[in-house]
Amino acid sequence: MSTSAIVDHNVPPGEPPIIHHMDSNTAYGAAKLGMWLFLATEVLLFAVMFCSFAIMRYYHLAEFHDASHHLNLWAGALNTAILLFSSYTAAVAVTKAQQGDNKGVARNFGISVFCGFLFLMVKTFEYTGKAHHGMFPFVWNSHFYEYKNFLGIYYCMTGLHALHVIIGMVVMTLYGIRPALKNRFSGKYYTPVELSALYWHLVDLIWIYLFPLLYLVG
Amino acid sequence: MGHAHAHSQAHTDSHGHDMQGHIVPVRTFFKVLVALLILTVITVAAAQVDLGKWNIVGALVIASVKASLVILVFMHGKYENKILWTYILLPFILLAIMIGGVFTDDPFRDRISHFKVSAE
Amino acid sequence: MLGLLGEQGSEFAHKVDFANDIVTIISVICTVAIVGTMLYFAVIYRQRDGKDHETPMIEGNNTLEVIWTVFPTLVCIWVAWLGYDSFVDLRSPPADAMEINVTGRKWAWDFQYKNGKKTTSEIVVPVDQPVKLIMTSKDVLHSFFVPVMRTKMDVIPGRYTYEWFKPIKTGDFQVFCTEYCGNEHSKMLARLKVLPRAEFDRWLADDSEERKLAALKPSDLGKELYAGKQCISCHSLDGTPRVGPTWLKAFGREGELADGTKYKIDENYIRESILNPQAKTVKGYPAMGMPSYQGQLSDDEITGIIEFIKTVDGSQKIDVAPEAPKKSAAAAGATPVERGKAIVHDTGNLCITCHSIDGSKLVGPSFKGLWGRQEKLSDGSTVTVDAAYIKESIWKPTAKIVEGYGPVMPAMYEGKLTDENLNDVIEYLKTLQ
Amino acid sequence: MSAHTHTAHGSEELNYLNWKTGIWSWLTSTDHKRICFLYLFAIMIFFIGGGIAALLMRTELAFSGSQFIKDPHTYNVLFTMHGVFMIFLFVVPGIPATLGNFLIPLMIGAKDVAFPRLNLFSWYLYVVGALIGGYAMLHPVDTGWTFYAPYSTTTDTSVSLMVFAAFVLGFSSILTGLNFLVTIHQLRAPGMTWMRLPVFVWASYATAVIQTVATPVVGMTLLLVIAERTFGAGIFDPSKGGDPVLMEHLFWFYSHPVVYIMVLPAFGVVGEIIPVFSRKPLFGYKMVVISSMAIAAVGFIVWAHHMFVAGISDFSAKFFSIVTFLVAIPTAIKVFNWVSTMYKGSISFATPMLYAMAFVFLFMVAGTTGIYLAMLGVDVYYHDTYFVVAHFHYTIQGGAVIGLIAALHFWFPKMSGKMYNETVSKVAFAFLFLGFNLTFIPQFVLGMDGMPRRYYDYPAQYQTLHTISTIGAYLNGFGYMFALVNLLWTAKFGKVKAPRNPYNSVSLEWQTQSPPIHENFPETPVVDKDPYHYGTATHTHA
Ligand code: HEA
Ligand code: HEA
Ligand code: CUA
Ligand SMILES: [Cu+2]
Repeated sequence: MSTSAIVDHNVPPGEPPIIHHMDSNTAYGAAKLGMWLFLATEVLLFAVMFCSFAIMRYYHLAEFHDASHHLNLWAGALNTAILLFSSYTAAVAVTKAQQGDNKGVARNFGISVFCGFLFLMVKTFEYTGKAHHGMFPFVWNSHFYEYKNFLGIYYCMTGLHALHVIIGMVVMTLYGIRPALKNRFSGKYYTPVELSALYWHLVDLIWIYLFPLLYLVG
Repeated sequence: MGHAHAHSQAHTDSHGHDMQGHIVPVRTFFKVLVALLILTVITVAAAQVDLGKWNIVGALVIASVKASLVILVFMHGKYENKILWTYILLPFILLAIMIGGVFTDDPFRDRISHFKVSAE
Repeated sequence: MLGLLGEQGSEFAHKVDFANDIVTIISVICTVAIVGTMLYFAVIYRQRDGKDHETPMIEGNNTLEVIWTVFPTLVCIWVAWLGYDSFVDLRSPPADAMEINVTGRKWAWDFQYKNGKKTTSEIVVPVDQPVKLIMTSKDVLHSFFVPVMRTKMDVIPGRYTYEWFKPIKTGDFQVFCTEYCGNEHSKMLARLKVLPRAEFDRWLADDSEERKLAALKPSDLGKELYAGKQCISCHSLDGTPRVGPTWLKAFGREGELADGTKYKIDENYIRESILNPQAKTVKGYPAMGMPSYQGQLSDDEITGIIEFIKTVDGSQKIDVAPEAPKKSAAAAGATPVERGKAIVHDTGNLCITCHSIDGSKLVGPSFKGLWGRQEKLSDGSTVTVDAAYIKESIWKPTAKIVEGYGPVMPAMYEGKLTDENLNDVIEYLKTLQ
Repeated sequence: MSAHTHTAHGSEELNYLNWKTGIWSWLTSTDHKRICFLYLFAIMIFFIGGGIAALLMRTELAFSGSQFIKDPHTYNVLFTMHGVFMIFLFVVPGIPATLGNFLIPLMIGAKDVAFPRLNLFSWYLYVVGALIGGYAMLHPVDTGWTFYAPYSTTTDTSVSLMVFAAFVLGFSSILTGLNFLVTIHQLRAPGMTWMRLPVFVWASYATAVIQTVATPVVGMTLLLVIAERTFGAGIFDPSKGGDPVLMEHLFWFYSHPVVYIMVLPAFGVVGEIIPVFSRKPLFGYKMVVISSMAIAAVGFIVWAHHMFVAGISDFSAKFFSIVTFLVAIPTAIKVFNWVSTMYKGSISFATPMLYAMAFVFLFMVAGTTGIYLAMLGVDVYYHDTYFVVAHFHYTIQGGAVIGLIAALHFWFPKMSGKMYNETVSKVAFAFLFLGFNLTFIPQFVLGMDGMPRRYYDYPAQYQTLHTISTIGAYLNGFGYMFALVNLLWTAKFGKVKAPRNPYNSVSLEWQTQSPPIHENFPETPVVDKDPYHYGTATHTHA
């Protein structure tokens, strides 16, 4: 036993890996609890942003109001729809994994990752548009000086969120799509699919709040 | 001690003893997706009407409904146990505490009040 | 009692010291009792022969748990009250407190008195006179700590905070900066001199060089700005409502905001209203009525305006200085339309503060589509907007009021604009269809 | 306590320390016991570093006027370095990541923590954070450990790097906490019910909750400081329309709970030591457990007591003052229960017990001075004076660090398999205890006289007390050195082998061999008793 790996994936496809210090039920519960705890920390990371947003909005109400009209509402709405849809496919991927449909997992996660790309593209388009008008860090146009507080927090929030989108895409690819292509999952073992999906849902969840706060009510 | 020897842990808090989590039919997910999209349309529409401070309240309420749907259905929250729910809710409670605590401050800042004098 | 905090220089110092004494006594008793009990147990239950002796299997006792939950709770309630009560005193300056403006900067304290006298690193106050320090910072956080007075408050850039005390003895006392502020933090000291009344008055009136060096006293600076920065066009000094609320006896006034919440006019309220006018709107006044002065006024100037507002009691009279029509406005552009446009958009004339050119509703009717429009007046009649109507509206703004608007436009254009100017304006308005 | 703790089939000699050798086997080990040592090694570097900074500061402060440090900037750098090293790099990972790592799996009868590789990854994150922090010290930061805006957003030192280091360290802390929570939930041995968990595990559980959910807040806040510095996000800097007090709120939202990250595990340690050396069950076990959770919970709603004079609203100050008193109550419950445990005991005074008793005294001083500071009118006077400095050194050093040292002595036989020399360790204890009090009691008096903190130089009237404090600091430092060198020397050269259970303790970690084998227990233990089943007479209630 002295050379044992902690997690041994050397098992027939569809079987859970052998973990040297716990059985697979315990491991599943542990992984899920661990993931939810991690999501809790992510929510609290954003909590700081929401709290700052609330205070800044309190002090700069009119400015927030005006400035939010400078955001592209339709880009925001489109992105919301994209993320909701990708969240849906991620959820479906879990069901597929539970049913042992590895192709389904790869396909649905694939769609989610693709949606992630779309989302980022729209965001890039928005950012470059803003930069063009001098409403972007480092290229501030003094004309928009009074919107700086709103835009500052807008970039912090959406930037952090975009970072999470990227991480989510990587996670789904590495822990969902890749093993699924090797028929790794089955009704007995689908933990990584579920965890990646949970992460992706969180990304969606945050956006559900960001969209109305930033684009609609300001 | 070989690998095959799996130790059963007595008081694991994971639900039950089979790995099988709840399988949610794709149809359910689809219904929720539709509901989410409709709610999105409603938020956008509601924001076009000027309701004063009710705009933000409304937007947040709708967002919370959406978030609940995602947590309950997409994230299988409906089928999770109490302990998991504790940790699902904890960050939101803390967020509320944080905003609540900070808002005991800013809106009540020095209106350079003379509360002893003005109380007379 | 115990005199732990040293000399008491202010009226409420004894209250703080009392709270401190009580908590000290409680703490010492608790610590001695608990540690004493522990040592007592340690001695009498020690292993005398180095061997375990028989011990009872005591796992707890509910009565005791209740006792030692309730007892500290009661103690805590008491000391919490002591702290609370002394704090209320510390935060309740009497209305007749003498106000001194304090500015912290890296790394010195500046003080300014009502009569304009300025000092640095030395603050002089009369004994037995409540003093209220109204404080702000030029750069980073500082904190104004006067140990003998038992009071301390952070000094924050962009905001005012205050602290107050009533000195009860004369003397020369230490002031520290107690918020870390960089290299010379430990040298950011000041002296507080408490003088007998007569001596203080003499000191204050002293017209020595400091006084001459000092520029205008703040309220005079504020008075100049009142006219110079166009406050005058919207805020009266005699109580008449204009676009904005009057400044007559405004300081300390309370009332209701448009959203129903209460407001009270104090330093921070004024500051906010100047820099961020849309944040709060007094009920009955237009929401977007005032432009922001962010970046146009320095902190000293804002302080000046605040001080000026504090003085407005009806005795002040400032007339709109008849200014010659601005050259820029009169000369710019060759065509009447261009000249009119220049006048309308000249910030000094303030037209577009209240009238939009894109049709949106501000304080006054929009200029867009104005020419030729049928306006319903508040008395029920209708008029067609023509040259005569426009001229009347500018010379005598309150003669005719369009329904849905207030009689708020200032009569300030007499002498400021010529007839010729007006014709240009009308030509320009015609183009805004 | 456990029915299945017979020796493994192999030789007694094989244990987690020697079953693999070479530096690489340590750096890649996922064994929670080895990771404990990795952490111990790393945090001690920073303890010594921070300690040296402290001694330099004390030397400068020994007399009024500038001594050997010629410019105030250097002094400011020193206390920033001292604070950052001691808090972020030493005491926060302090007990949880070292003893928590070593003991939690042993105490609950598991083979390892739930995610062993994540555990190792946390350590590497710590190292990365430490390296970044060390690198930032090349252009040293002078903000104080609190990083208040707008000073931190405008000073031209490498604040961004330093707060980024703190962010990375925060992530390390989060992952450790998360790991422990899952471990305690999922990996308890058969029969190890929640109410049979040793109080140290409970304390670690409460700590882990705070680590997991409070740390992200400071992480994000510090990132916003970076955003403010790099592109002027306008959130904290008043000249850009931000609110510096908001930054303070967010900072303390974490940094108050963090003080319970430091002290709760120490509470747990004391709760383990006193029953063993009194041969009595822990008095009021259930209340001790509840109070740990209560402290963690209440700790989240009191943060603004650090800001009573920061320009927050009076209403806010009043609210936060009142709730602050709520933490005193569960803490009091703990203290009373520890002392009552000794009642009718059979008490022996091994070094760990001396530390535990010292802890009770020191923490009483610490806690009651916390009460002074929670009182509004009184804190207005004490805020940012040496009274606060003395308060938190009593809590952190008298509490958390003494707890750590106590624990290192108590579990030393288990960890190293050797017995240290009692006489030497008691002498070290004496130096530590006396030196510590000599350092910080004068600082309470200084605070009462109004001496502000973070002062490079001070008026001559304060000199005598400062001089005494400096002398104390040297004694204190000598005590630490003595204690640590004693342990280090014993671990390396000690001859006396430790038995499996030198103190005749009943809790699970003592039932396996000393030092334990790689996977802790030869067979999964089955638990059927309470963790403090001492007391030889019949079952009675007092
Ligand atoms: C381990 C760390 C630790 C711990 C446990 C505590 C515990 C407490 N602290 Fe402390 N504190 C710090 C670390 C800690 N603190 C630090 C680092 C700072 C300064 C940071 C900085 O500015 O750099 C600080 C600063 C600080 C302040 C801000 C001071 C200021 O800057 O103005 C306050 C104010 O309320 C405070 C209060 C308390 C209270 C009420 C407790 C309570 O938890 C104490 C409760 C315990 C007891 C009361 C003892 C047991 C009780 C009994 C036996 C019952 C009988 C007694 C009574 C009823 C009185 N602390
Ligand atoms: C864990 C927390 C911790 C610890 C342990 C200490 C330990 C000490 N601190 Fe602490 N201190 C803080 C946390 C801590 N401090 C914090 C957070 C601040 C606020 C910073 C700020 O304002 O931003 C502060 C500020 C602070 C000040 C105030 C500075 C100021 O405001 O101007 C002072 C002044 O005396 C001081 C002194 C000391 C001393 C003398 C020790 C001594 O007890 C240290 C003794 C230890 C040693 C000397 C190490 C010796 C050990 C060895 C040498 C071992 C050798 C062993 C081997 C080789 C195996 N500290
Ligand atoms: Cu100014 Cu410290
Ligand atoms: Cu605190």
